[in-house]
Amino acid sequence: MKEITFRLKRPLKVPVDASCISPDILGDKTNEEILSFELWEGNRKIHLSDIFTVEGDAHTSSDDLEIRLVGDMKKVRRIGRGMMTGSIEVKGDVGMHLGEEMASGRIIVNGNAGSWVGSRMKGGSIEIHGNAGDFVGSAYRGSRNGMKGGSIVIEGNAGAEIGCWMRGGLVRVKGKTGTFPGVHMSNGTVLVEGDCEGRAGAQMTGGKVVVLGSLPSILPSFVFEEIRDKVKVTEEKLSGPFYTFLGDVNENGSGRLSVKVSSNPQLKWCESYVETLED
Amino acid sequence: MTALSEKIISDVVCTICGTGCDDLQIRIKDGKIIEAKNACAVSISKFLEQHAQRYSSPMIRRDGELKCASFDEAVCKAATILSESRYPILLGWSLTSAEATCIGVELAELVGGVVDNNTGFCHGPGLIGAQDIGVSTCTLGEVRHRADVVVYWGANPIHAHPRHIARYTVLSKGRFREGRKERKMIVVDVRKTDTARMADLFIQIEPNGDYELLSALRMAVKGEELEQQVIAGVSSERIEELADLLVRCEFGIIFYGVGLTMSRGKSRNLDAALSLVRDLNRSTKFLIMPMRGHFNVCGANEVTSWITGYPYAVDLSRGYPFYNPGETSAVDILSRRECDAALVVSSDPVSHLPYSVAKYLSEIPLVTMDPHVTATTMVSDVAFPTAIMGIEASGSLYRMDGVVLECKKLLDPPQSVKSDVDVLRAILDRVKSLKGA
Amino acid sequence: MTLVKVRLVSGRSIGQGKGKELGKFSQQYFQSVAICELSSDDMNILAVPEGGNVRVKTDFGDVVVKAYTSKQSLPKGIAFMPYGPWANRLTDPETHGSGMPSLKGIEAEVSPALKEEVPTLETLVKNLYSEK
Amino acid sequence: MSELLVRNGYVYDPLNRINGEKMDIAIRNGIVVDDVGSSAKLVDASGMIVMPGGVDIHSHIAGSKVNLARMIRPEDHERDVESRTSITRAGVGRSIPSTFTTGYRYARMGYTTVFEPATPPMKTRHTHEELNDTPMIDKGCFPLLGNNWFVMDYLREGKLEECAAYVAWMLKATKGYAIKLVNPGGVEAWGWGKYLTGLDDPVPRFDITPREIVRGLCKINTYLNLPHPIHVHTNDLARAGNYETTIKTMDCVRDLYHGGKPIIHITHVQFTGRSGTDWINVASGAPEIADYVNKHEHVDIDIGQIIFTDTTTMTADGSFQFLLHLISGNKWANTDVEAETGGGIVPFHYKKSNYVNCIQWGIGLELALMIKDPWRVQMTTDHPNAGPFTEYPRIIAWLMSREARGRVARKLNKSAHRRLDVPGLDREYSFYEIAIATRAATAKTLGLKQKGHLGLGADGDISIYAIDPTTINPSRQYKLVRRAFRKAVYTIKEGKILVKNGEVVDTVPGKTFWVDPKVPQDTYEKMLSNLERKFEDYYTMQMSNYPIGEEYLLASKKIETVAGS
Repeated sequence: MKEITFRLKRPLKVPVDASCISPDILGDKTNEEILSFELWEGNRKIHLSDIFTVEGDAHTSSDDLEIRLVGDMKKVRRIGRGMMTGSIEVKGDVGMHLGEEMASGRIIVNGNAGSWVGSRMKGGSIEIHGNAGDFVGSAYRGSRNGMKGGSIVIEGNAGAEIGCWMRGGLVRVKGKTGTFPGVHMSNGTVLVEGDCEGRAGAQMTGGKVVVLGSLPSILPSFVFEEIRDKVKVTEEKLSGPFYTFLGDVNENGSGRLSVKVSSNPQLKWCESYVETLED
Repeated sequence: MTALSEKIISDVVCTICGTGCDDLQIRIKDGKIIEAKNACAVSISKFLEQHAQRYSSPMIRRDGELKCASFDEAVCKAATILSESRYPILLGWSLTSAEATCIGVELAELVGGVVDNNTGFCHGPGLIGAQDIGVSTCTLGEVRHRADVVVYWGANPIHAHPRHIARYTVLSKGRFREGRKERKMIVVDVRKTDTARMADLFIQIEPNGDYELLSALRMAVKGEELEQQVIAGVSSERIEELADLLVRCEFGIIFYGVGLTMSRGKSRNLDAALSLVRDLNRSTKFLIMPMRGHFNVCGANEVTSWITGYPYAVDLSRGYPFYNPGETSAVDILSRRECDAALVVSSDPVSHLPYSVAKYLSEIPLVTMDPHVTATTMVSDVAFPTAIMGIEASGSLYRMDGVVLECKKLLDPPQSVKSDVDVLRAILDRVKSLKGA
Repeated sequence: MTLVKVRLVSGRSIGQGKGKELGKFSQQYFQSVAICELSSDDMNILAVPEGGNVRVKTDFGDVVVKAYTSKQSLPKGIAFMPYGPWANRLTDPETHGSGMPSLKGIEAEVSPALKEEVPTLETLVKNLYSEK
Repeated sequence: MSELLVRNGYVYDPLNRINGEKMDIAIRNGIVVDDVGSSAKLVDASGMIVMPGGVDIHSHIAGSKVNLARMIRPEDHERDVESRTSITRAGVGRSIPSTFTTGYRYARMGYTTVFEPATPPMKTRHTHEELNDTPMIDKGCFPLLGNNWFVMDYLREGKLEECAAYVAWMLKATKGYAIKLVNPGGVEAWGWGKYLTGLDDPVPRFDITPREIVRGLCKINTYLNLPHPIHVHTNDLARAGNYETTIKTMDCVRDLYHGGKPIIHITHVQFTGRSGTDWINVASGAPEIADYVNKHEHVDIDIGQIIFTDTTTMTADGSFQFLLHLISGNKWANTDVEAETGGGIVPFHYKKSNYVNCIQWGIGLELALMIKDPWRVQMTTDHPNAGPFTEYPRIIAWLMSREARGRVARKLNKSAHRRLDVPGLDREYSFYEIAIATRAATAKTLGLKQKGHLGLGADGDISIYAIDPTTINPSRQYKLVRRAFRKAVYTIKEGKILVKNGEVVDTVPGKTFWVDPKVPQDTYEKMLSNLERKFEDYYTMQMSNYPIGEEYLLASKKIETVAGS
């Protein structure tokens, strides 16, 4: 395993497109070659050397390459785009589209990430030890190909519409999330360990949304199914009990929404339907 | 022309809102408009008072103050600001001609900027919704001829589109509908507005409850039972009653306003509304249309789409069009403080956007074009006075249903004031020569 | 201190539309836009006269405007302000990735401010935007 | 005076019966002439094919429907972008390219003339705004008249001459080129969410049938001496077994033919060439249609060939589009236009694994191969409905090579493969026939006298492809053919070199063709007073704001005709 470290030389203001920062592209390159890679800073083409210093040695195969990034890279977008191997570790915040279309490998961020983390991701893993923006593991406008595989774990909070049009894999948020987790998802799992602002599972056709914290209300297009003791998320069995709902009926969906009973006394009305079932 | 000349120009297109009335009769005496027949109250203000708060010379900020400058100086300064910028934003385009927007998009290409129109903070959510679901829509005459159910959702046309109801919907007379008595009017709003008072059925909804209500309505339309008794402040019986009206109509339409696009859920509210309308087409004819506010915001979408493929929020910084609202939309770019210069054309974002966003706009090099003095022109570095489109300048506009109307020039603009097209072309040419050098 | 909690809705009104066409710095625009409409219940709690000044405050800012009882049957707990520079002192720039800021249904507090002045647009622009 | 000489190419100019002769083509001031001076710019075409610039008769490239498709399909554009250069504008591509990109991509393939085949008259000002922004090509548009209220009212009342005067007014008002019918009567029914079946269902509340509309407009077309016959998208496009309706539509105007040019053009027949009774047993109706066309000279068609790819379907046939949405589950847009027409959009992915799609693929090719007269079967994809126009070279290869077709056929859905005739068809097009199907025949049926050929007086629109017809065997070397037609070595427009080696080197705005028919004054005035009386009842805009001024077109090219002469 060889490491290469990029340190940001100066503060950034306008967006920087850095899809070249990925082990697949930088592997087997000399530092000189790496520093001359082109990227966009706003409407100017610059070289990596204009904003980064490089330490270490990338002169190894991509599989063995670990890229480290240090600095406030909130404006740096598309790091690890389409990456198929190796790993990236970031100390500091990163911008949008981190690990877009990533297929394999690993990205760790010790800081916050912008929106569209792991959009259209196919495999591999992303860990954010901080907060993430909106549309984690999602599709882009007009397309239905959200995240298909792999896992994204957010230690902090995430924004709205995580797992939008998701088709597989796992998005796990340990903190709070905004509205519409799992909107239009067809497969895979969205796990929200903290509170969710609402509208979980909206228009989902399949897959699983699990909320351990509070969820203000259940959409009218979900029908109550039962109270379950445990819910399985990948290999893990989460203990409940959980209210489980089937939906979104409006989309003829067979998705499952599970909400932890103990965090959600306002959903007690469901229990009247349990009795009806037992009658 | 004699000093006391008087003339009447008919079939004038109104340049206020997306309703696109084109039957105004304008009487001009001594170079002034003295009467606007068929015009609504808002329109009369515009046609009769267009001289209020104008300015006639280009201005450049010097030593912290805006001072008069020659047109060439101002063009030179504007071109310099835009071509030196690494990420300029070119914003507005809703109160100008389609021809001006065409030049604006080319300017954005040339300076490597983001071209965005007011759509982002009016009906952008409807476009994003349509990108997921599609949209079943029509021209306004279809409604006039055929509609027996008209829903206004989060829209208050009596105030915002004063002639909409009479020209196109419940009060209009069409080939297959006699008028009010053959149409049902439904209003969904958080307030009992003046529009709601006209309705046969008014549904008062809790603020931000639109998505829930739409989901419930879709359930009811499918004939599914609602488990919850009250949704978004509306009883399930009432929702079923509404669903029944929608399903049983012969031709229905929902006109939605910013009450739906701005409330919580934004594009997902429209996702649900567009889905509802689509579902209804399995059993009847149903359509939906946004109540576009600015008279040519629709045109800005059309022009931007045919040149770049995308209707708004188009980032051309890398030489090709890229679109991702939330990333490339004006409010987001400004609130992340990313752009380093701006051109604002016929728009007043400093008055109309959240404070922190407006404040940033005042901090960066700013070029404005507007017929009137506004909060935005006051904080600009270069300000061009421009002719009022539809009064002092001709050009085409797209009304809310996409029908194009050609505006006439009725009067000459104040001395030395140029049209948006002329100012933009001058800036474009100057940028071209700067880039070529 | 007397205070009511409301959800603030902003939108178009015919007065705002007409005033806009007369000029953003016109008296008509000021009179029809620098206002907050409340339910009669909330007006009674605040005990301010029609057109009396109130302070409206949200997480994003605060502004003094004139209060009126709504003619559009506002339910208690809902306040309405026309679009414009005064309402925009109070709105949330968050777009949730949609491009659209949050302008409707914002939690706000309204309190009487009879002794304070409603800022004119010129004052707002001069005082609140940075010196160039 | 600008002069250009294209030297030593193998020229295919079917309208002048030139079949691969090695010769020079001279152009002076944009027009083909006998000879030019020694200072003329030289273009060396030795060892290459020279053809007139391509002429596309049916391609949805501009207008409200196309633009709505662009707006709602960001996912179509994102992976196919064009950056701004010092010569060209930025844009996006794939199935619904932006306007500038549309012009560049046609030019790169050697096309110089393209017609937008469906413009809602009321929204045609929009169509022209887009055409003005579509450089490189000459163009025109066909206003939709088959569901127009005035037309249906006049025809029901039997007022044929007044209706003709109205059509003349409409063509002039919209700066339109030909009469387009889409699902005649059926789109009006779709205004109520209803469907018509066949040619003889009465249109709700109008008391007229599709047959009467087709016949009426066909008579009017002949009477007005319009350059192009009525351009018909037949009824029943949404139904299996619709080939019968297609044949019936052709046959319903048979008695109106008195020799000469065909009087009806049926478009994208692939879509209305299905036999069978439902979607399960759908089969090709191409043999029956081809047989009819072979026996009747009053009709010509274009094929609307399917390409196996992700594309965007869009037609004025709103009812069909809704059905396609129900079948595919894909997003659906609908745009009805008052008193005139409708429209719909559904993205669609044609797949080789899909039985129906495979049958569709076969129908298009069977039509092209079974209709004997190449002048009456033209190559289109109904862009972007059956596939983007950028895929034309693929179709050219299929037409020229049985092997190329066979390679695709082997991968088709098995039961579709069994039921299609295509795999057994031997016919292979020659370059001469390709030149007919892509230029000469389309220009001829469009009535464009100066297009589609390289005779004296023709526009100097030339495409040059890197194929040596004396050495190549297109049947085997179809990949070379495909590659050559993708990127012209030269595209020359009115004597100006626009494309060199597949890259745009210069741009021109291109002209817009439209037709101005003259009708007898008294009939015209009678029509006009009726129009003035009813206009405000039918439309939500003022009559004076409806017509589009000639100054609105960037470069107007008017064609005048006189009724009855």
